[in-house]
Amino acid sequence: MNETQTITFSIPSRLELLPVLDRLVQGINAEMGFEDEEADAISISIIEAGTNAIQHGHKRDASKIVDFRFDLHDDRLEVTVHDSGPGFDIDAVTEADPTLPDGLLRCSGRGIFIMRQMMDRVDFDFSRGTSVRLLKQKRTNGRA
Amino acid sequence: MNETQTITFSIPSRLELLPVLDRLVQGINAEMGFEDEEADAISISIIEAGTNAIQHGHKRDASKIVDFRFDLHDDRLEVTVHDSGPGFDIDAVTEADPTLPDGLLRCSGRGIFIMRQMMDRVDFDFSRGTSVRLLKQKRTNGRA
Amino acid sequence: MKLTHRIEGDALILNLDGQLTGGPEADQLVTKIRSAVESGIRLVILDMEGITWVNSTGLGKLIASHLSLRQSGGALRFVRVPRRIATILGVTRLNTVFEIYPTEGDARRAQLTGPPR
Amino acid sequence: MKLTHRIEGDALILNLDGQLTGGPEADQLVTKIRSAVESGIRLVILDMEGITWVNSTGLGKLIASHLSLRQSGGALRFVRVPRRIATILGVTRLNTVFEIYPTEGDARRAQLTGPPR
Ligand SMILES: Nc1ncnc2c1ncn2[C@@H]1O[C@H](COP(=O)(O)OP(=O)(O)O)[C@@H](O)[C@H]1O
Ligand SMILES: Nc1ncnc2c1ncn2[C@@H]1O[C@H](COP(=O)(O)OP(=O)(O)O)[C@@H](O)[C@H]1O
Repeated sequence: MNETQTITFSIPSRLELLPVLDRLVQGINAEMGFEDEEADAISISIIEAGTNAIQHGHKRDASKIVDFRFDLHDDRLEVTVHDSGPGFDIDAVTEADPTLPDGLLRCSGRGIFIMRQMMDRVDFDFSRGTSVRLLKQKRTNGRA
Repeated sequence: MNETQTITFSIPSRLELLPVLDRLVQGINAEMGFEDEEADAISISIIEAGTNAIQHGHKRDASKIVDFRFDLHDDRLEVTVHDSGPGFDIDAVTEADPTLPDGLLRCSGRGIFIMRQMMDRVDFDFSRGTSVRLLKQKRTNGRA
Repeated sequence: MKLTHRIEGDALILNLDGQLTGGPEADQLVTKIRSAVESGIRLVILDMEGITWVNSTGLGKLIASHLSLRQSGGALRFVRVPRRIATILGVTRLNTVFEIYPTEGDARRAQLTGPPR
Repeated sequence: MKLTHRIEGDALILNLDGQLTGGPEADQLVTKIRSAVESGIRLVILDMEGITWVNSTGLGKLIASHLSLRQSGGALRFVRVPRRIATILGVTRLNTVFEIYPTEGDARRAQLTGPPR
């Protein structure tokens, strides 16, 4: 492929639909040539973002729709996950490192940390609901 | 699930993206509880409809988008595949049965036949581009 | 689709992997079979195990390949056909014209006398 | 997620299948473990082979289960952890607190003296 291809996907806010998202992402990973750990990292991160949109953004209200946008570039995958919820204070979340001894066994607060560990870039935009933008670069040996 | 859930999906008109659609449909089949031959029938038919939208509807012009809409009902799956192409004469297509001896080895003209064989219902709507609506009922032993 | 091939005796064996659609890779299959026919090959065996799906355009390519071998007195034989592909061959009744065998050995042993009973 | 269980000697063995998310099935896991603890069970083995993925909410449920066993002097042990789950346990460093063994046999043989070295 020589130009960006955009795939869009939307689901009602139900955690039970996350496995459908997972399958879709597997297909996109295969099409992009992402494999093994990289493919896992992408799947896991997108599912975390989808979980947050459903759980925190929409409080599991199935009448609200979560939108996914996948931009397949030659050298990278960009994914935007959008919910229409109230947003939140990202700086407060960022301060709490769940791998420090006193955070390690907390039962929540790990999703955004996981995304940041696994993706090359994670940005938030609260201008119109919450949008999380995830970016994964292809390793250069993938293409000449 | 107790009410209809609608999932939407859109791709640029590239045959290379059909495997991504295939994975998505696998996920939807799993969520709906469609298995084995039934799941195959649904996947095959949706891919045929997607192929036609890309090849005939959009002449593989990647700037044109094919839209898929999946309505997951308790008792059935309804799928609509939409392209913005010029439409075609469905009655002319319907006349040619590709399983009759002189049609059996024609190299084309099998897609719509396959959909009709494999789904419970196939409707066309040419009011705004081409929309193909595919319906598959769940067997009643699937749910009480 | 990925296509690997080997020649064994008088047969060309093609291993297919992935999707058989109407894309350029499917044309590659038709071309490969045509040039094998030109170089005197009469038996082509398609190992379908790695094929995840075929659409109707891909079926058209298989028909074209089948016909080009038939016209030269040869045969195209399918082996290790996955369930999903078998389903589509059944619905289109192409299973009544294509020669389908369980294994490569079966396909090689059968005479070049037309489809199996 | 599907959950099947069996009791063997002093251990409860749970087989998980599917996705471990924050849904009601995950709560079912926590409840099952709590009631096992109340009935005197000290060792719970989670066979993860059939788990296709876990999200962070599911991790929270695993942590809750781990803590409830710890508080009663018992242990939650993970066996046959798929690559994708191992990756997420590594990134979150939960692999430094969870007790992870290759097989059920290994998990049963280990003493109830805390995590493996
Ligand atoms: N899409 C969202 N909408 C509203 N709040 C969110 C969203 N995503 C995350 N948050 C807030 O950020 C916090 C941290 O999120 P996260 O790191 O994913 O952990 P967890 O989901 O386990 O709490 C959440 O508890 C929630 O308050
Ligand atoms: N979405 C579409 N837009 C325009 N024409 C279409 C579309 N779908 C089908 N057709 C027309 O109907 C014919 C038969 O389609 P089909 O049965 O799928 O077989 P094939 O695609 O192999 O020709 C096509 O050749 C084409 O002319």
